Amino acid sequence: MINWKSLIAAALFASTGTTAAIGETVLRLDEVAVGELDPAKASDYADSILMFNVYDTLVLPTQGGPGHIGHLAESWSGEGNAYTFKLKEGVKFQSGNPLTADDVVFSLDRMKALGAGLSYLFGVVDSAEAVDASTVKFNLSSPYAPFVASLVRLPIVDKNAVMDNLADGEGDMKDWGQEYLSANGAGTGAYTVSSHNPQEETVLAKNADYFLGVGDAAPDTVRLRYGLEAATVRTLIAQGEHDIASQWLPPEVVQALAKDGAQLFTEAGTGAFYFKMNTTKAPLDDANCRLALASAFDYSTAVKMIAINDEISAGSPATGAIPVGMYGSNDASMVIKQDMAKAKEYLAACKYPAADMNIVVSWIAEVPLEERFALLMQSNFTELGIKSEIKKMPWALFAEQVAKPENTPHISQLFVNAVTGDPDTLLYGMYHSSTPGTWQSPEHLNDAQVDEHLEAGRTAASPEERAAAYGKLNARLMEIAPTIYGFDRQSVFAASNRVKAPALTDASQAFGLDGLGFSFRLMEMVE
Amino acid sequence: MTPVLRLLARRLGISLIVLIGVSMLVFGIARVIPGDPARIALGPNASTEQIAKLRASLHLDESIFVQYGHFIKDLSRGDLGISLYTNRPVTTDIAQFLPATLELVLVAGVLMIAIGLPLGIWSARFRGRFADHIIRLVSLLGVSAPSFVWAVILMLLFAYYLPLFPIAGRITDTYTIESITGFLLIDTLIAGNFQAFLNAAWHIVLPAFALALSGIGQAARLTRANMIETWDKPYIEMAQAYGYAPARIANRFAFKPSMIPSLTIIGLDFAAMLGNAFLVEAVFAWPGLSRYGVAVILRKDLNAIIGTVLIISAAFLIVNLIIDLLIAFLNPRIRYSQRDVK
Amino acid sequence: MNRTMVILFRNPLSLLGLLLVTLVVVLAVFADFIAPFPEHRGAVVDFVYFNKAPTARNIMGTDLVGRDLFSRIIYAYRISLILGVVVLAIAVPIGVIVGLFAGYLGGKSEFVLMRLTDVFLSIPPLVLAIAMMGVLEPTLLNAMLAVTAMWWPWYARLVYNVARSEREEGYVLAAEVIGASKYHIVFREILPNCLPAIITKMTLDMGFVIIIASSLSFLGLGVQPPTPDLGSMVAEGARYLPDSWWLTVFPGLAILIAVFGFNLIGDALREILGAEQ
Amino acid sequence: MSANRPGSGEDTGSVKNGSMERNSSGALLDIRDLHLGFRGYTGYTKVLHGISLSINRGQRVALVGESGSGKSVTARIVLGLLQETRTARITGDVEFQGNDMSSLNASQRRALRGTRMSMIFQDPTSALNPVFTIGYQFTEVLRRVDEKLSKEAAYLRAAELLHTVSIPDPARVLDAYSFQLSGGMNQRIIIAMALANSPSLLIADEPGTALDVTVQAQTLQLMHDMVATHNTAVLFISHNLGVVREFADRVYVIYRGRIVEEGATQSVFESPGHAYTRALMAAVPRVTGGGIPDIDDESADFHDPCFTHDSPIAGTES
Repeated sequence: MINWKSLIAAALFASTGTTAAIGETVLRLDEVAVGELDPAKASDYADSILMFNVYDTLVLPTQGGPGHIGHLAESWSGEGNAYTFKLKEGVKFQSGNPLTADDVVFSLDRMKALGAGLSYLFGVVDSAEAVDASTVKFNLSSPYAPFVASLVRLPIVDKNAVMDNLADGEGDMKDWGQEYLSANGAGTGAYTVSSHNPQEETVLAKNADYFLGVGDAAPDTVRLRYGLEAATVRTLIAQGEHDIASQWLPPEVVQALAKDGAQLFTEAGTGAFYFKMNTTKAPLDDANCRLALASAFDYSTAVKMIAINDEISAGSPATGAIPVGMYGSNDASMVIKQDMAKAKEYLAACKYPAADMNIVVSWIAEVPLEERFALLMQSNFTELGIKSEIKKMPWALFAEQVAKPENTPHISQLFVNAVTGDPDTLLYGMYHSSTPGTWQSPEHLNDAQVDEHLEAGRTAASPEERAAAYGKLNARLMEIAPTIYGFDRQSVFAASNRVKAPALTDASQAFGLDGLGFSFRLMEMVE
Repeated sequence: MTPVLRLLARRLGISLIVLIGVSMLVFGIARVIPGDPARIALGPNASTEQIAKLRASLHLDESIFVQYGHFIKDLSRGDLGISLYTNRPVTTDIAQFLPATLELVLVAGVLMIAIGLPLGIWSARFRGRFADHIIRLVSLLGVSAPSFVWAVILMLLFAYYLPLFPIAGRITDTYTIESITGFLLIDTLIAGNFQAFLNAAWHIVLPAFALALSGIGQAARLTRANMIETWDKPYIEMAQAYGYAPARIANRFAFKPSMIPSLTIIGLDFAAMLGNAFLVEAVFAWPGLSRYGVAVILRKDLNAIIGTVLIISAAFLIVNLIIDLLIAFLNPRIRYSQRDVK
Repeated sequence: MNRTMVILFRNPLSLLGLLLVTLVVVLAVFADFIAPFPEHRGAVVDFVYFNKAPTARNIMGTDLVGRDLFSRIIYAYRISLILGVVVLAIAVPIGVIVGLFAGYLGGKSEFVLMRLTDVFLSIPPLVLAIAMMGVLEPTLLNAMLAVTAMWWPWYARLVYNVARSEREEGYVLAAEVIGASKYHIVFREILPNCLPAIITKMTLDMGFVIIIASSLSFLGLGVQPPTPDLGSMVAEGARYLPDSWWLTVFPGLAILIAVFGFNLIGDALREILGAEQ
Repeated sequence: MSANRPGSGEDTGSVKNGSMERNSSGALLDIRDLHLGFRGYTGYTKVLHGISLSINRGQRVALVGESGSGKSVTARIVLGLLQETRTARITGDVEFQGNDMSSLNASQRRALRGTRMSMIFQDPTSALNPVFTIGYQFTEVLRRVDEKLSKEAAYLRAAELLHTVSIPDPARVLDAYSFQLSGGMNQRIIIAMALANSPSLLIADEPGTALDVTVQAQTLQLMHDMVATHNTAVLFISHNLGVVREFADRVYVIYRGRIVEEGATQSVFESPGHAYTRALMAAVPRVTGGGIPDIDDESADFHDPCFTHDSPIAGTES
C-alpha cells in the first residue's frame, strides 16, 4: 500500500524537479500581507524586514547590549537640539550612485512630507542640512533623548534614483517617488528587490556590492511570502519547502512544528501585550472599575496559552506597564497575579453597579490568538458578575475607530513594541495626553502626572535620570490602571533546520529591535 | 444568422444596462461603509491635514451623485483609482490577480463539464439501476457542501495524509515563467517549459476539484433530469424505432436537445464559481482576485472593492453572454426564430 | 398531500433525507437538553481540556479554549436553521411579489422590475453578500440581510417565468373576461400555480442558505464568536490542520449532513410535485 | 374459419385457436399467443392476454381498438422495443420473416429496425428531432443500411426520396428543421424516411392523428400509394374505423388486450360480429363512397361495449 503511494508521489514530484542553479540558496519565509516596500511608509513587521534589508540606516542598535553603533554613519556628535553625523566613505547605492549627505536630507524630508509609517518619530526634528558631501546636521525643536535611537527608523533613500522616477503629483516633488518606491528598491542594503507583489511575495537577491560585504553562507535569494495560512506554513516547513514562519503562527502550530524537529527563533523584549481600556467610556472612566478588571484577569493562564514548550514561550509574565529590561521596569520576580478578592473590593468601590455593565472586548481579526484572550477575559469577568461581549475587528477598521473615544471599544488588545527599542517610543505614544486616538492609545488617557513623567523621560540627559522618570511612570500607571498589562512579549518563529540566524538565537547577538534580527546578511544557509 | 446578431446586440445592450446598475449598486454599497476611508488608508498616525487632503482628492466631501459622476468619468478612461490597501492602481492589482482566478475557474469549469455531463448522461441512460443510484447520491453529496469544506477535505486527504499534491500556490517557485497571458498553464507552454507546465497543472488539481465538485454534481443532476425529460419525447422513440445504438441515441439524439435547458443553469453555476473561488483561494493560498477581494473588503478599500466587484460581475455577464450564444448555436429555434429571442 | 407523504416515506433516499433533517432539527431545538456542555456555546474557557482529540468525554474533541465541539455544533445548527428560515421568510415573499407583478402586468413595470432583478443576478451571489457584509457590521441580523438581498431575485425570476406563461393561459383569460381584479388574478389564479415550484425550491434553498451563510462566516463576515457557527468553526480549525483535524472535519461534516438532508427532501418533493403538475 | 365469429369473453380461446390453425408459412409477421405484463410498485399488471395476428407480404392489416386496449404495445413488441424494458414480461411467439424475435438478442433486434421494419408515429412534428436538420436525420436513416454512404450521396438520395412524396423543393426542406415546416410536410418526410430503406414491414401508429383532417387524408393517401409501390406490408394501428376501412385489407379488433374480432375489412364492416366492434362502428359516422371521412375524435370509451351484452367481458386482471 505504501508502495503505490510513494510511486505516485515520486512520479508527481519528478515532474517538479527544481530548475534552480545548483548551489544557489533560497530562504523562504512569510509574513502577514501586505508588504510595504516604500521605506517611508514602513510600519509593521513585514515592512520592517524589507526596510532593514533593502535600506540601511545611519546607526544600528548594538548587538547584545545597550546603545548604538554607526552603520552608514562613521561617527556622530551632539546633544540637546543638534546632532551632526559623518557618513562612511565609499558607500554606494544599489544603483551605483554614491551615498551623500543630500540623500540623508532627502530621506528625512520625504519621510516628513509623506507623513506615513513611523514619520511621527521625527516630529521633533525641524530640519536636516548637508554640511558637506559626507556630513549631515539635524536640528531639533527641543531636546529629545532618544533621537539617536529613533534614527534606526530613518532608512536612507537614493535621492537621484527617486528624482529620476517621479510620477504625477502636486507640487515640485510630484509624488515623491511613491509609485516608484512602492515597487522598486533604492537603498544601499545587502539585498536588492527582484520582484515585489505586496499581496503575494517579494523576492530579494543578494547585493554583491554591499559596503560591509555579505557572507557566502547568507541566502542568495530570499522569498518573503505574504498571507500564508498557518496550516500551509506548518506543512510547507514539515515538507522542507519553507524556512521561517511568521511570529503570528498560533502556539499550537508552533508546538506541532517544534515536536517535528523545527527549531525556534526568538526575538525578545521591546514590547508587551496589552489589554487597553477606554478611560473615557463608562464604566471604565472610573479607575476602581479598571482596577477590578485588571485584578480579575487570569494572567497565569494567559501566559500558559502562549507557551510553546517548557523553555520557550511567546511571552513572560508582566511586572508592570514597562517590559522587564527597559528603563523603569520592575524586577522580573514582581509578577502581576489574578486576585479575585481584590477585584471584588475594587468593584465595590466603583461608582457603577456591576449589573449594569456590558464590557465590549475587541480583538484584531488578523491575530486569531486574541480571540482566545477575549474569551478568557470574558469568563474572568463573568466570574466577577460583569457581562461582556466579544467583537472582532479587522485591523484597518480598528485603527480608524480608535480615532474617536466614543467609537473605541471598552477593551482593545494590542501588541505594542518600542519601534526604536527606546521606552519613549513605547510609552509616549500610548499614554501622553497629546497623542490620544491612535492605534497605540485606545485608552485616551489624560493624566497630568503621566504626562509629566513622560516628558521627563524623553528630555532627561543621563540614563539614570531617565530610569528614575520611567520608574515613577510605571508606578503611576499601575495605580490608575489604564491598561491590563497582559504579558511581556517575545516573538517566536518556527524555522527549518536549513537556516542559522544568530541574531535570533543567541542573546549576545540580538539587536533588541523588532525585525532587525531578520537581516538576511547575518543568516546562514546550511545545506 | 441575423437573428443571432440581433440576439447578440440585445444581450449586449441588456448586459450594459445591468453593468451600469451593478456599478451604481456597488458604488452605493461602498459609499455607505461606516468609517472614513481616508483615515483607514493613511493609517493610524496620519495627521488631520493629510486626511483632509486625501478626502478632497477622493471627492469624499461631495455629494454621492457627484462622486458617482467622477467615478464613471474615471472608469471610462479605464481608471479605477488607487487601491488604498496596496497603494497601486486598482487596475494593476486586478490585472495581476484576475488571471489566476480565471485560470482556476476555467479549469474547474472544464472539470464540471467533462465530468458532470457524462455522469448525467450515464445516470439517465441507466435510470433506476445501480449506477444511476450511485451517481445521483454522489452528485447530490457534491452539491451539499460549500466549496471550502471540499477544499479542506481534499487538502486533508490528498495533501496531508497522502501527500500527492501541493498544498499551496500555483507553481513551485523555482520556476521563473514570464507572464504573458497570466495563465500559467498557457505561459509555461509558450515558454516551452513542459516541466513547468506539469508543475502548474499539478498545483491546480486540488483547488480546481474543490471548486468544481458542487458544479459537477449540479451538472450531472441537471443533465440527468433533462435527459430523462427528453427521453420521453417521441423523437427519441422514433430514433429507437430506427434501431440506432442506445449509446448513440443518448450521446447524440437525446443529449443535444437536453443540453439546451441545462446550459443556462450550467452557465450560472460556472459563474457562481467566480464567487466560490473566494472560498477555495483562501484555503489553497491561491494568489487570485478573490483573496484580494476579501482583503480589500476587510480593509474597506473602496476603489478596490468597487473594481473587484465590477470586474467579477463583468466576467459573470460575459460568461452568460457566451452561454446565450452557445444556446443559440445549439438551438435552431432561437437561430431561426423571427420574433422574440429572449 | 397524503400521497406526497407516502412517497416520501417509501423512497429510501427521501426517508434518509427526512431522517437527517429531523436529526438536525431535533438537535437544534433541544440543544439545551442534548448538548453535554450547554454553557460551551458561549465564552467559556477550560484550559484543562483544550485542543483535545475526540474522547468519551468530548465525542468530537474540544476547541482551542477547551469547549466541547459537539455541543457547539449543535448550537451552531440552531443558528443555521434560524438564519435559513428567516432568510427564506423574507426573501420568498419579496421575490414572489416582484415576479408575479412583473410577469403578470408586463409593460414598463416588467422591464424595470426584471432589469433590477437582473442587476442582482449579475453579481455572483456570494460576491454580493460578501460586498454587503464588508459594509455592514458582522452580526447574525446583517448576515441574514445580506443573504436575503442575494436570494429574492431567484424567486422573482422563477415566479416571473411561471407568471408570464400563465398570463396566456385560459383560466387567467377567463378570469379577466369575467372582470376579476388584477390582485385577484395574481394572487388567486396565478400564485397557486407557482406554489409547487416555490415549495420545492424553498426546501432545496434551505440547504443553500446554510451553505452561503457558512461561507460568509468562513470568510469572517458572518456570525461572530463566541456564537457558534459552522463556517467560522471550519475557518478557525483550518489553521490547525492537519494536527487538530477534528476542529475542521466535524463542523464540515455537520454542514454536509444538514444540507444533504434538505437536498434529499427537496429532490423528492421536486419529483412528486413536478409529476403532479 | 369464419371471419365473423360472435365474440364473447369465453370465446377468446377459439380466436386463438383460429389463428393457430391458419397456415403461417407465408406470413411476413406472425404473432401467436402474445402475453404482456408489467411489474410495478403496485404489483403485476397484465396488458395483453394472448394476441395472435398475422400479416402477409405486402398486406395492409389494421389493428383497431380504443386507447389502452393494447394496440400500441403490440406494435412496440413487434419492433422489439418493449423487450428492452426491464419491467415488461413478454411470452408468446413473434415471428418476423421466419425469425423468432425472442431468440434474437437486443442488438440483433435493433439491426432489423430501420432496415427491414420501420415505424410512423402519431405526430410527425414531434417525432422529428428539433435540433437536427431534416437532412441530417434523413441521411442518418439512409446510413442504417449503408454505413459507408457518403454525405453527398446520402443527401442526393434523400432529396430524391422527398421528391417521390411530392415535396416540391427537397433541398430547402433538407436544410430546414422540423419546426419550420408544416405538419403535412413533416408527415411526408416521415413517410419518405420510413420507406427509404424499403422495409418489408411498416408499422403506422395512428399516423397523422395530430394533423388537420384534410392533411391527414392526403398523407394517408400518399402512404397508401407509397406502400403499394414498395410492396411493403403495413400494420396500421388506429381507433378510427373510418380510416381503417379506407386503408386496410384486413382488420383485427382488439379490446382490453384480446383480439375480439378479425377478418377481411369488407366483411367485418358489413357484419360486425362482436358487440365491441359494433359499438366502435356506432361511434363513427358511416361513410359511403370514396375519400376519407371526417375524423371523430370522440373515444369509444364513452360507449360501454357491455351495454348490449349480458356477460361482461373480462377486464384487466391484476
